[in-house]
Amino acid sequence: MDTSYLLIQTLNGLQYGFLLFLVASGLTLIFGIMGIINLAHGSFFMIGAYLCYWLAEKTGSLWLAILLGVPISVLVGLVVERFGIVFLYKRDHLYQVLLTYGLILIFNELRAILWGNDVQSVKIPAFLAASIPLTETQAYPIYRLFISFVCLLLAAGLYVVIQRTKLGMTIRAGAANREMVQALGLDINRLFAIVFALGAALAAFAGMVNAPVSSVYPGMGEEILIVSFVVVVIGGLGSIKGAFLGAMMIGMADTFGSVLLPTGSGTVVYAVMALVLLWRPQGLFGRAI
Amino acid sequence: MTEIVLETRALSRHFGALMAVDDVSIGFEKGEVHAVIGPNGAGKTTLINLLSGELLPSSGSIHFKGQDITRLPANAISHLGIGRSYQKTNIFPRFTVFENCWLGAQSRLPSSFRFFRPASRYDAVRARTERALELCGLSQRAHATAAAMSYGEQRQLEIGMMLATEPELLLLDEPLAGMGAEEAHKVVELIQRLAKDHTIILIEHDMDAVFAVAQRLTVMVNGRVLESGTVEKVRTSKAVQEAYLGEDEAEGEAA
Amino acid sequence: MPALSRPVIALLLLAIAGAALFPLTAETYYLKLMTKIMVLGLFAMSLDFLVGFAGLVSMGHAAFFGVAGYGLAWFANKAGIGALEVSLPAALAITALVALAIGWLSIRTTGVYFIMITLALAQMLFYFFKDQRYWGGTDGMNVFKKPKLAFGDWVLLDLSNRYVLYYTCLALLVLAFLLLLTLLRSPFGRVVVGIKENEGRMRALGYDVARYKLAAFVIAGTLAGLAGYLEVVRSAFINPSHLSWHESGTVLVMVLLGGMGTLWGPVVGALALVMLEDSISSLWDHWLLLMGGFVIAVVLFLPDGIAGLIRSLGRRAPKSEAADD
Amino acid sequence: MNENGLTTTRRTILKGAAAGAAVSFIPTRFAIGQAAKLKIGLMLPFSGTFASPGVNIAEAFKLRIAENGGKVGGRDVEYIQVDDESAPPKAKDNAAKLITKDKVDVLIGTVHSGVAEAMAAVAREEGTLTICPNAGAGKITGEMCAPNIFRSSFSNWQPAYPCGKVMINDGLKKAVMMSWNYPAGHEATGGFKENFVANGGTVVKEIFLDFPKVEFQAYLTEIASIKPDGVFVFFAGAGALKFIQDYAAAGLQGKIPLYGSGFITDGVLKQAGAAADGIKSTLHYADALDNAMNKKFRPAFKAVANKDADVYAVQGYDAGTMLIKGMDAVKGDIKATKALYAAIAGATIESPRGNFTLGKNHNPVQDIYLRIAKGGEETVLGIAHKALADPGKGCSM
Repeated sequence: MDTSYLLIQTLNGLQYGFLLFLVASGLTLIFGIMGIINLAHGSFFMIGAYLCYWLAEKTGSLWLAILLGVPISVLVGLVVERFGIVFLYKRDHLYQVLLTYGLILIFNELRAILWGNDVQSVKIPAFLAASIPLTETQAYPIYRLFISFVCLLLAAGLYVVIQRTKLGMTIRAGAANREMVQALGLDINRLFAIVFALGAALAAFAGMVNAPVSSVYPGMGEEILIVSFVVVVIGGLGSIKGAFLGAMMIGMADTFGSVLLPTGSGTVVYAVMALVLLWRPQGLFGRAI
Repeated sequence: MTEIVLETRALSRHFGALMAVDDVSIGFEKGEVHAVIGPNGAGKTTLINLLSGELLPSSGSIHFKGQDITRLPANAISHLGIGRSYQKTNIFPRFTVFENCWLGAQSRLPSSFRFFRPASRYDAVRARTERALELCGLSQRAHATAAAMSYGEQRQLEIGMMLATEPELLLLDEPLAGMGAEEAHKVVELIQRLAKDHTIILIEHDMDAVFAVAQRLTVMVNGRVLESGTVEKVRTSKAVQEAYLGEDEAEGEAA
Repeated sequence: MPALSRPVIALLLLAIAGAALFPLTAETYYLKLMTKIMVLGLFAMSLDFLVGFAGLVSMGHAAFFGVAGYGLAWFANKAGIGALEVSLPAALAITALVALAIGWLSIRTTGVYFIMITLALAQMLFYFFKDQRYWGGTDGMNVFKKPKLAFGDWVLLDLSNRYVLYYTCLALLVLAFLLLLTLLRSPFGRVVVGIKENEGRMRALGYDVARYKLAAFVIAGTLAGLAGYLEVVRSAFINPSHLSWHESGTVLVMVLLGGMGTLWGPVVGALALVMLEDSISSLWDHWLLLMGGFVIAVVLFLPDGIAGLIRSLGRRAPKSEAADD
Repeated sequence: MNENGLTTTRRTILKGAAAGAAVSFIPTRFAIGQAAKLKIGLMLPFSGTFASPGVNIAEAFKLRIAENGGKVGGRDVEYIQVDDESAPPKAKDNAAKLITKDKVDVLIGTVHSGVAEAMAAVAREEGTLTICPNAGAGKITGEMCAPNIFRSSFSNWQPAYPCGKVMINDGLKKAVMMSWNYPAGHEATGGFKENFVANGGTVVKEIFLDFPKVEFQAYLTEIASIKPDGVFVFFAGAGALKFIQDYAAAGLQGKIPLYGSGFITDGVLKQAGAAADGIKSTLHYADALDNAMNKKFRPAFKAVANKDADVYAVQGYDAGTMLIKGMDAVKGDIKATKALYAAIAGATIESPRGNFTLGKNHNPVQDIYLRIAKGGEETVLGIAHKALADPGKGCSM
């Protein structure tokens, strides 16, 4: 395990962690503020990736694809909230799990109808396509650094929005006590719609920015969904800080787990989760239930 | 001097900066009705939650018949013979009155891990349930669904469920809260009947009821004990008048 | 307690009689289809005991279904033991242990955490079987040797015969129903249902709530194991995807579609879902779109499930008077 | 939705099963010799991760039958399709539905090995003629081989085996092998290793990662530090595409030659583009094969399915040929099983991949081509192994 090998693994772990944070932050926000478990959150990641492939194909540029893709995914988020999630606010978690489970089936088939079932790829823009040579045979792709950088930027932006802006304050208040926010006369429906659309757009953006690396294929949504659940549970439901820490932990655990334990590394992530919950059943930053 | 059955020593509980209960040491005499009074937010309900094991104290200890029960969970404390009722009605809404009390009665079985014999065949539990219904005056309403009953009847059920566990010591958290005069009178009578063979710790705002049943009084303000002792002693105590009747009357003694 | 009103009891007896006579008229395909429905019905009923009565919404119930299935596969393929009286109790015992472990870890949490931790722990088992070549990896295992109950050479139950299997499944389904009914009417059942209604008060009344929840979890898990065992006998095949969260999701749909908190409802849910899937899956390549829409429609418009529907139609009959004393 | 708004009568739901039984009572038309339609069951994935190969196989199979005037052994054809969703838990029931409910005469399927093995088990029990158009699991023509089970594709061992000799011929003695930790991965790398070691090569490292994980970064770094002469991999679909891109991004392209079973580039070559340059792979087909059948097949397939033909389409097409050869020999009488099976087993199949015959275990004995990828295109360098047969380990036929 020489140093450059260690450096590459750490960078890989960070990059996977940042990606997970984008998806998990939306998931934990939607639960924290709206009390909704959204099994279909992984589908937004898939929709983002497919939008990026389709728009990049049409416009020939990744940037345009992302620029157009994000507003579309915000729209998709709003539509799903207004026509599906809105029925769930007063229903208990069993009904939420089942309704969003139905949504997964619908999203998978819509993808098959709109974009088919083939594996697609998205070109990495030329100036980011190179790799930084670390040793004679080891190099680290610049685009992966770009993803980490963009995700970090977004995480910081999210932090600022949540901590510094008026919207952020209402979001934090909503997470703490939804009834009180409603009692104070704030338009709770607008807040829910914004939060859900924000969550959906974050997951979709993660799908878009990662598409050139992960390529675009059926079933990619469900893979990241389960891991994002683990991240949210570890971090503590409703806590952005928790989601960030959880994402980093799982990013590292999965990367180093698959190196040290090639076969059976699938269980490492869940073992980490089981340990955290043994120590703190409500997660690192979750409110005691 | 009757025997101290339940005792707290320097009991404290804080939520972050708020000192809900601060260094409280009280001895509750066996067979007496000991009322704990004080303004809202004085820490009365927190004290009850500490005594019943629903909350763990930040410091200090609780002793029942000489045994340290500070760390015991609520279900273990219930088995020691300490029953409690709740300020906010805390019943089984979709069950019938009978089923509500049944669960209290059944908890006295050595263990409820009985899988095959139908519950209805446990006559001892049935008897205990019927006695509890008798005591709290809900025998005629046995098959009514709890949620469909009046607020007063639900308060009676609160007490009935607790009595079904045949406790030795009762922790009553504002049993008269929200009750009309006539219903309150019935409950006061019930408390007087229970006082004959139970030790009772009563939290209540209705001073008439307190003076009608209590032998001892403790006044709590901001988590601390202002005054504790016989009803007479507390009534005449300067500190209490000062706290309750405001500054002007007790001007002379300002420290 | 599961209010079994008179009309519902009549319907159930009618259904059991119908199911008993069914093999005389049915073709092999429908005989096997009904066997599958009864196995899935048992699986859904075990989940209803957890979700509908104990209030524990588990999203990993398929883990036990799969573990018992792999247990039978091990006995049949690796140990070469075909004796039912050995492989069944052993498979159920292993499943109970797994349920105890997963239950112990999950019961410490409540609500959403419980849903997610059961989902994650079941996924852990899914990866275990998927990644081990010993268990056949992603291809799973065909199980050709079907268990027999025999004393000496007198074969009591030969499960390779489809009629014997059909009636065994029917008998076990009815027995499981009666078992759960008895449990729910026992002191233990009273506590479990009480915990769902108001956990805090049950603790104050002196019940060690965690131990009862864990016991309910293990009972439900073991029954799911019985269903998993029968599934592998029926289909002679076990695969990691039997433990995937899709299976846990599908069985949850059956419970809701059938009607929570009724025990017999989810069996009807299993029947309805299997018949629906059987009919629409060949209608259109994108039939899953219809299934997704159907699941959402059930959640929104039929929260009490088919059982709720039947009971409300039967409301004209005398209100359920199966009270307790 | 109150209850009187609903028209469902109380009994219908519970009596669904009995009603279901009635449906099956339609008296099956008395099969008069050849006049009745031949019922062909297509059990393929039309949804899920393997939907693309599934659709290609179905389209190519129907194309072949259509080219034969829509007749097989002189009988008209009726297709019954089931979407197996590549979901193993449903495999047995889907197969049983086709065989016992729809009473198909022939079963064509499927892509996913787990589903195919379950399907083959049912077909073996029921004795239905079955042609597997893809799943390469050795068992299907190994321990589970049966007179009525044929395969028109390959065994995982088959395309990979010749690659061992190819690397030796390129003067590469030390190789690293990598694939997913699942049966197909072990069978393919096993085939390569058998040939590579037999010809004096040594496998310095075997890497297996969990299926379908695609975080290759960690392992590519390890390969870079080992600096082997060459790397052999077995990946397919999205995993293959990502591996090619990561291999290039990690700076290994051009430094350490990459070899693979044909699925590393098949179906993902255009998407991979320059990143795939230099990859040598061995497979029983190549898009650029220049033979008459291939030249006729590719445009015909494109016209029907408006997408380019690939190895899956060829395998579906050849399954059609095998069925036609067999049924023509017995003039459409599906009951004459001995003669039918013998006809298929003995036939020479003219295929876009070149002619092939069937081995004792009913798995194709076929040429394996050596191909190289260059600028999104694939050129055929020659035949890596002439008429290679699958050993059919465990098959006692």
